[in-house]
Amino acid sequence: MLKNLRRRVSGTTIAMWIIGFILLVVVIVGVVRTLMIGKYTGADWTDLFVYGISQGSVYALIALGYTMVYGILRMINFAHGDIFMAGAFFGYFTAIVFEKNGFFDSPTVDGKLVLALVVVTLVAAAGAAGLAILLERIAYRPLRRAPRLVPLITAIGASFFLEYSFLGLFGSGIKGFPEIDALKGRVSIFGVEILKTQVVVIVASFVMLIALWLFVQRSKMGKAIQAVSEDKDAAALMGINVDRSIMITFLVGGALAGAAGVLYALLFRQVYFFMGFFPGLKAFTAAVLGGIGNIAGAMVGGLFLGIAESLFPNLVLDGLGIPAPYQLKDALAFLLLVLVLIFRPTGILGERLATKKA
Amino acid sequence: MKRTSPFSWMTPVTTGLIGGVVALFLCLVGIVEASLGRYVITGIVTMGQVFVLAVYAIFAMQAAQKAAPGQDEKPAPFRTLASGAISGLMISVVLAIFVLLGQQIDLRAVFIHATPVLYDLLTFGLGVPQGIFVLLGFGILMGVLFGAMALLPSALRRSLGAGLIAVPLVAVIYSSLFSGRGLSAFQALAVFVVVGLALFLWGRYQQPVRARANALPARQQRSMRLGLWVVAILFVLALPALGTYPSEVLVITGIFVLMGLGLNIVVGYAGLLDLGYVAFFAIGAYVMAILTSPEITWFPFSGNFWIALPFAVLAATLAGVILGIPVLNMRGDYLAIVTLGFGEIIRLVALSDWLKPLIGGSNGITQIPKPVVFGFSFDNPQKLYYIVVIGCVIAAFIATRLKYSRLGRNWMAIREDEDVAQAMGIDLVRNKLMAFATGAALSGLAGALFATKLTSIYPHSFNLLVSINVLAVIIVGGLGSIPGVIIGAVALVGLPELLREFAEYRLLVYGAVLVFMMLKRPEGLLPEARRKLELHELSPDVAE
Amino acid sequence: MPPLLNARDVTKRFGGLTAVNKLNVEIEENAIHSIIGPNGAGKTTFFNCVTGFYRHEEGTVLFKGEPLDGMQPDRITREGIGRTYQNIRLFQNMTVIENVMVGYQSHLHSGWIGAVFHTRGQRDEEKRAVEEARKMLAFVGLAGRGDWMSKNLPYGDQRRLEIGRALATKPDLLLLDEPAAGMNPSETVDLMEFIKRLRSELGITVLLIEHHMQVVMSISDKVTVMDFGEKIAEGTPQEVQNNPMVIEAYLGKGATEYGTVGSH
Amino acid sequence: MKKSQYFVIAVLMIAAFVLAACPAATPAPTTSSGDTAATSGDTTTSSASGDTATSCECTDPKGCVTVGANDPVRVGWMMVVSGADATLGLDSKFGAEIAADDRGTIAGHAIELTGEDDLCSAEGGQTAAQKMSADNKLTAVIGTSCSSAARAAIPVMCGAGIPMISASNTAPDLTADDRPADYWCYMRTAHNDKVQGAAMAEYAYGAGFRKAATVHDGSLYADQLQQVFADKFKELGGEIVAQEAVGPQDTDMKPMLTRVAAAGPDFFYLPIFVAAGGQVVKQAKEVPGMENVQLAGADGIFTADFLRAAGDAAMGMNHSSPDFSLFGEGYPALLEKYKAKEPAAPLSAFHAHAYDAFNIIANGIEAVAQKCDDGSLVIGKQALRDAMISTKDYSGITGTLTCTATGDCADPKIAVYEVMDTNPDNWNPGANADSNPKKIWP
Repeated sequence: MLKNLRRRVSGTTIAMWIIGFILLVVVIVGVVRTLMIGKYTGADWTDLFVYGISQGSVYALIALGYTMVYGILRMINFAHGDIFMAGAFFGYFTAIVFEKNGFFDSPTVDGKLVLALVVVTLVAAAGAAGLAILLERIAYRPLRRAPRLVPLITAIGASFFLEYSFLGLFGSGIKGFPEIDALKGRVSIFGVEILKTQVVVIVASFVMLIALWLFVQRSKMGKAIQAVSEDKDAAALMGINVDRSIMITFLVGGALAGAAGVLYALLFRQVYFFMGFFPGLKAFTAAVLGGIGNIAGAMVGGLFLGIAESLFPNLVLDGLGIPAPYQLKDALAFLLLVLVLIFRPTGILGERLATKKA
Repeated sequence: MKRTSPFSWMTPVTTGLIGGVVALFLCLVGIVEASLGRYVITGIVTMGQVFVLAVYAIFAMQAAQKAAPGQDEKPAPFRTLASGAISGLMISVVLAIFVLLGQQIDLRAVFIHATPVLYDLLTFGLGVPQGIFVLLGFGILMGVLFGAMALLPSALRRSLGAGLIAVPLVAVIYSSLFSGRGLSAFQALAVFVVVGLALFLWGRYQQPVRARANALPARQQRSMRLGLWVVAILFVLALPALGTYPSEVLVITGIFVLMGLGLNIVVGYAGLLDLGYVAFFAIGAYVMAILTSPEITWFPFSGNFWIALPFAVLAATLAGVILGIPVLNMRGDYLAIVTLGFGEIIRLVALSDWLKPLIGGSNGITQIPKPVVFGFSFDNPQKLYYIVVIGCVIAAFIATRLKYSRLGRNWMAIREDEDVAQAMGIDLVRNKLMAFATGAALSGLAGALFATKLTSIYPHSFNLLVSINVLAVIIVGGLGSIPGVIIGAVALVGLPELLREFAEYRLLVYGAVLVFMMLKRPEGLLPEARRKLELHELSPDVAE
Repeated sequence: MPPLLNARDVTKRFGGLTAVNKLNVEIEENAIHSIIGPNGAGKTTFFNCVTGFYRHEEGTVLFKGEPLDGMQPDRITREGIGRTYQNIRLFQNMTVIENVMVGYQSHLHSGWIGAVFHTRGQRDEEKRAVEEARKMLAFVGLAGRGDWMSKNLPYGDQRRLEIGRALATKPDLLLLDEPAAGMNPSETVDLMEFIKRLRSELGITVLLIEHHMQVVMSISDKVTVMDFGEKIAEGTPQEVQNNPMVIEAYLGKGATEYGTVGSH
Repeated sequence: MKKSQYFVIAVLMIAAFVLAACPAATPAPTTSSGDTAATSGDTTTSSASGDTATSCECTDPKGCVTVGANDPVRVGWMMVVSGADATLGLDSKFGAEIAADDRGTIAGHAIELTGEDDLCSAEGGQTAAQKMSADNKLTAVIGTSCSSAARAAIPVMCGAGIPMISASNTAPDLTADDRPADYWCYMRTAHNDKVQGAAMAEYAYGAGFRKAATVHDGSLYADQLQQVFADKFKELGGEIVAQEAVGPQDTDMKPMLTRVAAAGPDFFYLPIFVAAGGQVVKQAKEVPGMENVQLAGADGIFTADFLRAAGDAAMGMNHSSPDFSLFGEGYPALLEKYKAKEPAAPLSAFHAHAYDAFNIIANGIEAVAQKCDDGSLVIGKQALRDAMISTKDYSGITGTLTCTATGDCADPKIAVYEVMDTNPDNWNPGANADSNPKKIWP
């Protein structure tokens, strides 16, 4: 019996499970001890949770671009975070025009404000989408058939290029996104006090996610994109224009990233050339966490990551007696990623890729 | 190069417009203005002007070449020259529009480099109406001039072009390496003539020389090859004579070669995309620091470099195994993101307040001693270079031996088709772990050398960029190829160090070069022989 | 004597689809056993269950009397089961001889140290491996092609190489997935001879998936017929040919589907 | 085709080396280096005052820099101008450039600024130093930007005898009394963390705060500053209830702030930079329990730009900073010129420190340079360093500067300011007693 077991389960698998188990125990001990100390009130935890959701919904928007491009080209588009940054810049320059003309002055939400925000978002989305398409056309399309790592390096190169172009063009300083008086303070929803900007960000994100979902599932173009993701050659045989589908993918992904840039700027009010790098990385993590290639997965992964970053350092590390836990929030996020992938190797919702196995 | 599609006058116009946008971009990004102070030829031409000229040259020549008839057709000098002129004019038009716009509205609110200095440069210091006309005329002139190059026979054209490119390049490397300024007019001319002539002669006599060498008896060929090897080795050993700064660059390049060789085993041989390679580099460096720095008092043992070295390598290897086990069951890009995560975890933990009492947190670990052998201290880059070279030789030896062994074949099989490899009885995790651990060991070695070179280490030195750089090195060099790693490291680590002139723009140029290189030579600079075959068959369109 | 391979009630489902349903197959030692059936009948899925690439939900596969269920594919290969693929899967960018040597690798033992220091044991072993691989290439008729890049081989030779690579693992049971696909009549005749030689010269038991009826009927000792994941008939070629259920499953289909490459 | 490309590269490299190997071919005859001169420099003719000297032999134990008759005086900068910390280095770099423009000439020679990126890292600092130390025409260097880069760069620069003066290094060990011997050539115009951190602690305790919390961003600067503050505050009798840390690129600070709030401080010290600092201040107003905690930053965020990043939330916040009321009259003009280079307002006070650093170098050169008959200058390396480090009561932009024996040159007067107006356009510290932000201590 034991001999059979040994033949069946390799040593490394056992080691993997042991590592996973130890990590899990550490996490649980941390959580239990934190809760036993009881330093934080229920309201604190709720707040942390809401902070996580708003951060996570931005991650989700960026992650969608990653996941769509990955789904269709099997390529990690490293420059996607910088498309997001570009969107924030376009949004910023539009927003200061509105600010100068008094669109943001009213103390309550009015038509002018909504109009301005919508225009700002649209400009950012259009600009970012344009840039994404340009990138695809110049840097990625000629490499469609090259080995997998080549486009990855191109994407990394493009990422540097974009970051430092923006540094050169617009300067190194941090641009403060205009403050909108009507969005200051908190509002109570279901008895939970939430910042107004967070409400805007969360609602806008969900609207866009649903729109994307409908686009991919219902529209003809969306179905074509799905077909190309499944099998480029077969799709081409079915009369689908592959180049066009890929272009649309970049367009949609870029537009979402651009919009995310505006939401991010709204939430954190800072725009600068390096702002895309880390959120981009996080978004990619979120995409993998949720199951790469899977649109719903990107949403879930983004939210999960946002919440984990906001909640877990306090919840896990505090109890373990680790000082300054928020310094380690990224480490913890990646640790969770490892844990999730050990127990669920294809992400929370599973990947949606055409596996070309025998 | 030949175009079969019929000629259209729109082609030079669009080419010129694209060129104009590129020129405008270079101006607005600030690189032109910033290098106005850098003389290529002292007192005559600055780097900033060279940038603008280069745009005219490249796009005018391209336009002219597109207009040039094919080999079998009648030459059409007018069409060629006119195309060049049109494209040159278009570049000027774009710049002129920008200048005129700049007079009307304050572009600086958005573009910080839209300064009066720039307008002055573009209008030749003549102010708006006159300067614009001069600019347009200049464009036509440049267009005709560079367009004319398309009319020259190709061998001559290539030599001329190489000579022209050589002047600024040599000037930059020269001034950077030896902290001089630009070349003198005479030197510039000399460089131009020498490079142009050399290339011309090479093109002419390459075949006969080679034929003669091949016709030699086998024995003489062998001794010739041996002689070349001896020369190469002597060359490598003599390099530090260039001075401390070039040696410093060589040491850095060497450390990247070492890491590249290691990562090449992981990515190039076994096909495992590892984006967190810096983790082992960090572990090697930190173990070296902990074992040797007198600053660390909690550790009961404080030895010298040579005692610490094996422990640093061992620790990195061990970390490779421990980190490898949970992740190596994952496929493809899951592996990429998880390893990336590990790299970040190591850095963040090293930085954390949590371990600060042990390894210094943001304060790092300082006072790491230099290696000493019998009282001889390797205390400057010129000496340290030799230790790094020995490390690289050992690494290259290990990599070559492994490549042509059972293990190497297994890795290649895994890279080619994981499922089938498994069906051939290959224990995937075990074999992958071997690759991972070997790579980690070499990275740990590089880290230990890095720590002793710097004498102080900080968590910030071990960021994601290092992993990305190493990956770029091996891919630009040619995945799986050992000479490729060296060329890649020289191209992506060594040269950028030399081109520090561009300071603020280094990463901008780096990014552009990565993209350009991948588009032009996706198989890398010096690809593994079989990979080259594979790629060119796969996509003839990217091959030259 | 117990059968070499004994599959009992093997069931494999993909979501709602049952690809293999309570399949029972016994393969006698030294037999040439064929599985036939229309495309999508679950033949290759069954292969994948036997070789460990899929985990069947129910049932058990006994090899030499021991269960294989849940074992990793590499482990199963080392137990003595080799296979080829329906759509040839060579290591395309490795040379012909390297392909075979990869097959042979589980019979080599030198590791990292041996490779780096070229120990005596390692050198002898490598020499042996090259010799064995040469022998194997000669056996499958690829002598002298060792240094070709395997993707540059003509189609028929690629099939041979794939079989050679599987043989290099020294299997007791060889699973061939449509070896005759894409071959012309004379190549097919060669193949039949070759399969017989596998048994007579190497003593290997062969399990075959094939659409080419001439091959199946002339070399098989026993034929299992599958349709919709179930076994619908089994017996000698004659028995099967006359079975009305088989005729029903095949009528009008068999010939047209010949040569199409399905995938999962 | 491929082969020829390698060939071209090879030819280029060789051409560069050949040019290097025969420096005699270069027209400039002024390549004589101090090192060789120093070893054979046993001549006795030396003059104490450079101005009247007619003899130009180098007698300096560390060698000399010779500036040709028509050559400019070369001064270097070593700052981070790329990557995430680029803003820090560019700020100082602009300061140095403006100082050079304002000065126009040094000892009658034009000024040439050359620079290297220190990448804000040890390896970047070392490479930059190796490169700059090989430049035998370089008189002195302003830099580095980051203390980690400094630790790797200083031994190299000192080995070459080139004085270094930093505008933004703040780590105490760089100018500590027991600093390594090979730090001899190093000094700084930025404030030692020991001075600034302690000043803030004294102010906070004096103002009645007893429970303080701190945060740093993992940078050497912030980490040391908050530690000095915490130690001093405890020494005075206060309590440190939390010491937190974030990443410099983090944006969502609310979770961290929730933690701080739970510890119940009445004073929160955040000596971090603009991006993260802006987020912390802005979000502190949004986290329950933090609304009434007194926030305080250091000179890393004492800029108008910070008001843009933090918005109205910055109201009432305290800052420690060099005392602007002691700033030289030239500061408004400096700001004007700064805006011509970078339209956004300065990111910190480091440009002013760099301005002073440049002038300390320039003054030092003018004091020690020997003018030769042919119009060239000979500058002794040790002499220049000694002249710089003996700077006394120099009235610079950032106050009255006097260097200590270990190279701390900053005016040690630290003031604490309070933000009275969050409009960045009204940011005008030290203009008069009531200008915003308002000086409240000492």
